[in-house]
Amino acid sequence: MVTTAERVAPLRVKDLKSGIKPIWCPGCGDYGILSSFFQAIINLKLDPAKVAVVSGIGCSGRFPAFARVYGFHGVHGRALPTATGLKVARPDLTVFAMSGDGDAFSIGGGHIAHAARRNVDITYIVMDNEIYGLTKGQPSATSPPDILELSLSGKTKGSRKGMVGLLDIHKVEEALNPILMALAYNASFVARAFSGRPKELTAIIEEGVRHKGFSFIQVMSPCVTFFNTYNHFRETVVPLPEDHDPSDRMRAMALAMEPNKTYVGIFYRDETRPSLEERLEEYRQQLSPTSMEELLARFTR
Amino acid sequence: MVTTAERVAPLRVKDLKSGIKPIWCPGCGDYGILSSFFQAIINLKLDPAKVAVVSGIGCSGRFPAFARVYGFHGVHGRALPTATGLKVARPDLTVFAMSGDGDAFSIGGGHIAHAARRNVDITYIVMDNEIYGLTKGQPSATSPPDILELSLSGKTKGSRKGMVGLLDIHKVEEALNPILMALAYNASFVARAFSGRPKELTAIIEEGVRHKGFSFIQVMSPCVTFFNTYNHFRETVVPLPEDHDPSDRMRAMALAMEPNKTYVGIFYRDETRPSLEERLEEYRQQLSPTSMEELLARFTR
Amino acid sequence: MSNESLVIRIGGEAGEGIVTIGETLVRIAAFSGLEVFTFRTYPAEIIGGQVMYQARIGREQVLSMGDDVDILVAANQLGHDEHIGELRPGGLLVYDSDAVTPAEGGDHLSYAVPFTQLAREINFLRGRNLIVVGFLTSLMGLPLDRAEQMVRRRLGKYKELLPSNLEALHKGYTHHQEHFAERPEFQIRPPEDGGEERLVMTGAQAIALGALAAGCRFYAGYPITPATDIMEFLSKELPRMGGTIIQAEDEIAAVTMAIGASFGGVKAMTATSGPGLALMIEALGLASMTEVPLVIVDAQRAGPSTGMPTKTSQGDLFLALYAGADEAPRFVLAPDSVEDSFYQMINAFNLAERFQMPVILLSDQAMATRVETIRPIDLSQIHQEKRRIPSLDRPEGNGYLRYALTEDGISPMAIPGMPGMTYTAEGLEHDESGAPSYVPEVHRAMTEKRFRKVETARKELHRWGLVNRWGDPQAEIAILSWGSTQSAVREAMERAAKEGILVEALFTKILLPMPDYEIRPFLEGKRAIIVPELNYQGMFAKVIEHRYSEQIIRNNIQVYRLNKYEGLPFKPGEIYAKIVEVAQRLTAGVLADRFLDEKLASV
Amino acid sequence: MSNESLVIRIGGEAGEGIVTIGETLVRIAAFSGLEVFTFRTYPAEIIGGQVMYQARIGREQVLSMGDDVDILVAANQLGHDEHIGELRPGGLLVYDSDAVTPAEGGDHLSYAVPFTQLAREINFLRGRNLIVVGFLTSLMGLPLDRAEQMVRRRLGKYKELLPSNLEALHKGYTHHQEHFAERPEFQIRPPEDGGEERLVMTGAQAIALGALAAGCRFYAGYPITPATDIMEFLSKELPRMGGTIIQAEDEIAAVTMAIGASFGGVKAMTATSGPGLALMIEALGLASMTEVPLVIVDAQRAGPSTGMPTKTSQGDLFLALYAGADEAPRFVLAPDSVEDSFYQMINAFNLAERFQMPVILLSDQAMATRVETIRPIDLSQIHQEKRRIPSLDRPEGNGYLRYALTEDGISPMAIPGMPGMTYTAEGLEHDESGAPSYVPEVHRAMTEKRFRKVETARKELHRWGLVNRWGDPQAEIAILSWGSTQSAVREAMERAAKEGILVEALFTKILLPMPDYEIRPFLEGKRAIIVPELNYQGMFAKVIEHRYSEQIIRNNIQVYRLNKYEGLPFKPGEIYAKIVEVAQRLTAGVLADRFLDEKLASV
Ligand SMILES: Cc1ncc(C[n+]2csc(CCOP(=O)(O)OP(=O)(O)O)c2C)c(N)n1
Ligand SMILES: Cc1ncc(C[n+]2csc(CCOP(=O)(O)OP(=O)(O)O)c2C)c(N)n1
Ligand code: SF4
Ligand code: SF4
Ligand SMILES: [Mg+2]
Ligand SMILES: [Mg+2]
Repeated sequence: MVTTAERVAPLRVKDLKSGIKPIWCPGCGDYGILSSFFQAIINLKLDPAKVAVVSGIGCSGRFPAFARVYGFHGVHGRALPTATGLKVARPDLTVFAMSGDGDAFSIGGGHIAHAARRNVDITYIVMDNEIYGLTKGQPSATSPPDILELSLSGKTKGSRKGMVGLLDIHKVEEALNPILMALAYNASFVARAFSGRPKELTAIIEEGVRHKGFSFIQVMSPCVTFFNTYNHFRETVVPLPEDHDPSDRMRAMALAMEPNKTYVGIFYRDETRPSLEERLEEYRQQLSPTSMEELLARFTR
Repeated sequence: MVTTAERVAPLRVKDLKSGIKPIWCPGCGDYGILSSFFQAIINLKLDPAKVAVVSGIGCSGRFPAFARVYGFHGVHGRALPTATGLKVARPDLTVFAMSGDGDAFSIGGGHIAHAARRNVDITYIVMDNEIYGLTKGQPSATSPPDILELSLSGKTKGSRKGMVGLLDIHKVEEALNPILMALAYNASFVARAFSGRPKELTAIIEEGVRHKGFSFIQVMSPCVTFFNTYNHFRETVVPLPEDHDPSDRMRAMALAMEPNKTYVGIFYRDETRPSLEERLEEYRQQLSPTSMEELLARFTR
Repeated sequence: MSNESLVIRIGGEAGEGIVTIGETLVRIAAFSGLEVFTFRTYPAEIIGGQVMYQARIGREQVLSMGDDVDILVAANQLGHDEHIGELRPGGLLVYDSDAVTPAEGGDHLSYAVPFTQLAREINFLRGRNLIVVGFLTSLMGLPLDRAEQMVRRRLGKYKELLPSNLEALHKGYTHHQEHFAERPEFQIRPPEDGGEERLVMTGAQAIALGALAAGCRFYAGYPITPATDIMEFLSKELPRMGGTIIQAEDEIAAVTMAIGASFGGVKAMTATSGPGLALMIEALGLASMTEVPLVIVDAQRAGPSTGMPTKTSQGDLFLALYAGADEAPRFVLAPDSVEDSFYQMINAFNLAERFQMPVILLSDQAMATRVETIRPIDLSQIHQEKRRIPSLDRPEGNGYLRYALTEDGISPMAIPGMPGMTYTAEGLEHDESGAPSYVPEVHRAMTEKRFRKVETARKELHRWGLVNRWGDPQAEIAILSWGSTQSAVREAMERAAKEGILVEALFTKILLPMPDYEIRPFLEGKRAIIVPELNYQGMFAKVIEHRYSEQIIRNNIQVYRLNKYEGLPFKPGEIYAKIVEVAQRLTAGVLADRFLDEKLASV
Repeated sequence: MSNESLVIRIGGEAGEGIVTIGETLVRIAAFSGLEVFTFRTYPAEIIGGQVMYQARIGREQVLSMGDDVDILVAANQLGHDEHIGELRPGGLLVYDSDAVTPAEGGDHLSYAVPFTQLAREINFLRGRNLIVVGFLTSLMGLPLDRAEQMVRRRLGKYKELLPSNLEALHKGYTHHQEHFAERPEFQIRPPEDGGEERLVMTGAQAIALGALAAGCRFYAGYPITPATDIMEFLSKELPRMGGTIIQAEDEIAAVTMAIGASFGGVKAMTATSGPGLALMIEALGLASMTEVPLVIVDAQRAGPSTGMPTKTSQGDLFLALYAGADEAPRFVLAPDSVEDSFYQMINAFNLAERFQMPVILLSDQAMATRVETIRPIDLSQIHQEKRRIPSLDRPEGNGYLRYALTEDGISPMAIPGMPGMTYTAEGLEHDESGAPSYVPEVHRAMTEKRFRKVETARKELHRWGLVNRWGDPQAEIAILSWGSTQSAVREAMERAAKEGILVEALFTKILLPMPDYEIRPFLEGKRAIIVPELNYQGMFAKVIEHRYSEQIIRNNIQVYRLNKYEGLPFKPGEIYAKIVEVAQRLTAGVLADRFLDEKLASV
């Protein structure tokens, strides 16, 4: 018999591991996100049976299988709508959505604006390695245009393994700025973290979960195999200025646009907006309830 | 015989009409866009046989059939990628893409960021009526949340014909800010116009065509049948401040976020970025040409 | 003496209230105890343009929209010109003498009525529609009090408008009484007792009500003609039933939202038309693989591509049956009437829940938009299938196996929130626990498991009420078909029966898996099968020809395809003509080119 | 005496160079004049994990990957454990004695080789792979100079690495020479003359080269295993040929970009796998409706849903044949070898251009990733179909009719830029000019026009070289199949022939429309058909059973489905076993359950 006692005892990380060994490469940034995720669940004292993680496809998409929570490993690019359906149907659950940068900003790029304008209470973690990992190294919309040169210069070792032709021609395109985009969508919580800084990352995930609304978290998570940006981020990652007021969206945008700096921290947060589920519930309350009998009667002659 | 002489004579609007009568409702804002489009072609002295208009689905999507240029009436939400393929394959053509707000920001919402980061030389006109016209009045991502109240209050007469249930529940969601989004995507030309002000609209279309890169033009184009916003826009539309410097992206964003004002004009323009086609050509030039014979030889033992 | 049924058609400019006239008249008839069945067209223009509204009104159940028109009401010149050819000899033309100049001659009666002028007389121009309704009420011998009641009902809370509206109704009614004689051939008397209990609704409403009755509490959809009516209806009622509706940003979002909700334990659906279903195919495979219950309604329309959104078709059958990346089992249902749409929605949800699989329900533009009178619904008879969930008291240490390999293929499914049952619904191939696995034996076993559910279902099909068979079991001529063709087929068969041509018909409401247990015995003794379908390729005919080829060929049964691809439903006469042709061929011993009609067979 | 062919398999940890060893060895063999055919597996892990690389090397054309393994090279313990069972009795196990403890016993030879230590001896640990290659070169009797040449070629411009690499190669070569005797049963001698002219490439490369040879100058794609190799290859070469490649943001963008480019007059394609093809179905219908030429390659993989991306399948056949909103005609091609992939790509583009229609070409994971030696390609023999364009000198006043109703269904298509020919490619139903029209007769005529193109094509099929038929025309046993099963079938048939069992096979490279003109005569005189397929449902078998049911039943032909759904290609032995079983049944007079094997028939 599975007793509820199991859930009352304080959770340990090992209780949260599913027993399936991650297929990620040794050193992959995604391990850091998994650990911080575990830690955040523990710190937040969540009941794992009331947590659900929905993912898309990619190295990142493998995430849910490794955690002993409810998981849904869906199709490429649709983590957000799947998680939206789940959260709206089951507001009692704590729902995460997980994407890679390809999953989030390319094939799934159309969904973020809508999750943001609905303000559905989901914590959306984009595990951004600036590359397509699982499909072995094509550039993504967040890859720097000079990704091939960067790789060949050895700064970001490993990338020579990638798709050289596609990486080369990638220079004709520019990279997107996900934080700026999330701010333009008016997401009510916008943050960035670095998987190489686990404490901050854990704290930001916790804040994202606490935030009642759509939390967009971009986590820079180096792909050691195809685009090893650890050194780069160790050099460029800095916390947001101390005086940054996260209710100031214009300032947040300005910070998001600053070149050569990878700010981490909470760019923006608006706690005043009700979440989609709250609004839907309010909407239902305002209506007079009905029944099948009543509905059918309306059609009866 | 069709002679080239036909093309040398100065064009008149009637030369540009296809002969197919628009199916739009009398008074629809889209007529204004069609007229300004004709006028822009004339002013720019374009050869109609070298102009192509690609559209999605919606009232707006019917656009190409009414003009005597090459047209492509594709599927819902895919005007941009279709136009991108066309422009890249045929850089000699002047390519327009046309969408409604549903076509552009809902089903097609994932494509704008990518057209922008590629900076493909397309003039993208979003005929934004803040409603789904063709499908008879569902709210769109740019509809105000209180669209049902607005309609019932009679300010925007006609909307009572829409889908009342969907318009009502729309209040749980917020509207998107397309100009801000386009700026966040770093589109190299971002402008707004109002179909009720034809001269400005024509001028902006002309500027959009002249701009060598991705031109995003949001045209407020009232749907007289389902959400008649003529009065609203006549009151709120104002030109951008005279001192606005279109190279100032931060300022453009601030203006895009100003409430209760519908600025029209060119928010942003960056003429320094080469277009996708230019970059692709440059890329090709930098490579050594090859032939089938040479390629096969590489595989020969 | 009254007629058994009458066909009335109203033609004119959209926005002029043609549809309102029709809908009001139909409801007056229905609420008087008559049976109705409607058909309408949509203009190409967004507003304006020509429309026609046709209603068949009968004393007994009305089977179809009928063939010829008994009464044509022309509100404008085009309304006259476009439809006069379909007025039957001896029929009646009623036209607005202020707007229409009727053609000379013609083997029919004509009433010139100055509707517009009558409206002017009462200083209520917008009242013209009700004047027409009043006129027709009298003409057709419908009870005035019912008409008044209907006007009241339609105005609802706008009580201040009542006097002027009633005046308009009476104006028309009296005008007929005073200027025209009573003509029994254009009358249809409601039964004295007010008729049996009936509901009056469209196919889209029947689908929405069926979903609610089945326990659906989540809907996500993206607008598309002709499926939007379902969403609009549910947007009002689902929240009142405690459920949720979301207008998604596209069809892929809509279907994945429904999958997410269903994974969460809430019965969920989406509805769309062909182009949207095409976009949902990837997610359909996901539901198949993760074994999440899902209901997708497809109100088919004419295509390909955007095609003709307001025209009907049965051309999505192959898409529904066969589309998927690799092999993604599903069920496909197709109601054959408005009434049946209600019940098949319940089957759809029950099949989805029982087998944890996606179910596609195929309706079509004509059936979703038409109004029909249907028999009362006994809610107490409706069964709501419960999801099979794992038992909470399983032996300690025994991990929960979400995808346990069971005999019937169905594995108990935990709902998030259940303690100790966490698992990942996995879109990769997986072992019993749900862990990704690419082991050849696992893929083989799981493929067989997923298909085993279909076989389990096949064994249970007879319990689900999925076949509609009628006519003379001794008949040598059979009609085998699906979906909305039923109405025209039924009526054509009645005509044939009157001529002494025996026909038996079978409509299956389940297309995947096929109900062999019904079709095999049905085919015994038949010499010819007619398969009427609203598509070019004869999709259902191909399914039949393949699945029952052995029986068909051994018994030398001739298969006659009857394909219409004009965007319009069948008329009974078209089916009837085919029955007659086949009967003559059988007598004369002339055979059909059974399988390889080169023109039609494209695979 | 040398063997006719040898199967060598290398098993070990990915990233340890297993694939590099295999690819190098294969190229040494091929460049020495031998023929090769490879097969490999992919690990579940992103890096690391177990892989195996298998090469069949022969003196004559190698038909398939073979059954049993002659030489197993185990680089680590798992590499030994997982594969030792497939080593044939009398085979040879070569293992790294520093890493592997072989199982006791077993009916095979074992060579313990301290590869890791040898590498240490030359102070070049990363040279271990080349030591293995050197060892195998000697073992198999391959020419050392060819091996040296290959090392040079592979290093390319990194000349400074040459000495150490060559040292490693020699180290392995010498180690074999010094410690082991020459064993002819593991040798395969290249032909003295260096063999005939051959090309060595993967299926993906053949597809990409075929596209370029056909004149394709635009590619848009979204990464997906196993189709990405095509895109990666083209990303390097298409720009050098003056063409364009775009990595799109998703599959819908990819296919609509290709449609846009093709509308602009440039031959365009995309490539994907099942999940991506599912997303492209709406746009496929658009190409059908607007009549824009389009080529889509689908490298099939195991599903449903994300499934097993690195495993093979033939399960997208129904998706390719039947998926579309309403009726969207298309062509479906399926090459049956790496070599054929090149030629069918040319057919694909030519069909697309000639008929202004979408063409789907079905390859699969196994065929796209394997390396084969193929015959030289004579570019001068390759025909590039030109698009039919309207004549510029048409009589004044005669408007250009983009969708003119012609006899063969094909209407001249203007290219943007042509003066006086402006038209709109219309996704709504349209009249001849392209203007939207919902008139019933127009829809009927246009539907027939679109399908008429398929019928025109059907009449021309014999000119396109779309059927591969071999074996004994007198045989009573037939094999009918498609795609990559060809290799195993061909080899199984050779074995059967040796045993005196006569079999004839037909592989069609066109699946829509079916080449009746070939298949009907082929079926004459046959008593049994075996249909081997890599899917559960027997998709092609269903197509065959339906289309030729009359002939099959009248002639009492038995249809035997042979379905494998494990993510792996057929082995010749599996096909051979079925041939033997069928031959025995025929002799014994035991019949197959032809059509209605309940387990397999799911429609
Ligand atoms: C519809 C579809 N298209 C393409 C793919 C192939 N695919 C798998 S993962 C992936 C992208 C991986 O990149 P990203 O989202 O950045 O995740 P990462 O692997 O880097 O974590 C792609 C294109 C797929 N599985 N499904
Ligand atoms: C795949 C697909 N989904 C849905 C539809 C139905 N549809 C046609 S137009 C339209 C939206 C119209 O709104 P908008 O894009 O704003 O254009 P408007 O009519 O307002 O100009 C929709 C949902 C479709 N044609 N195809
Ligand atoms: S390929 Fe990159 S992203 Fe994927 S697991 Fe390896 S290191 Fe991580
Ligand atoms: S419905 Fe609205 S957008 Fe469409 S044509 Fe009419 S007024 Fe214009
Ligand atoms: Mg990534
Ligand atoms: Mg709109």
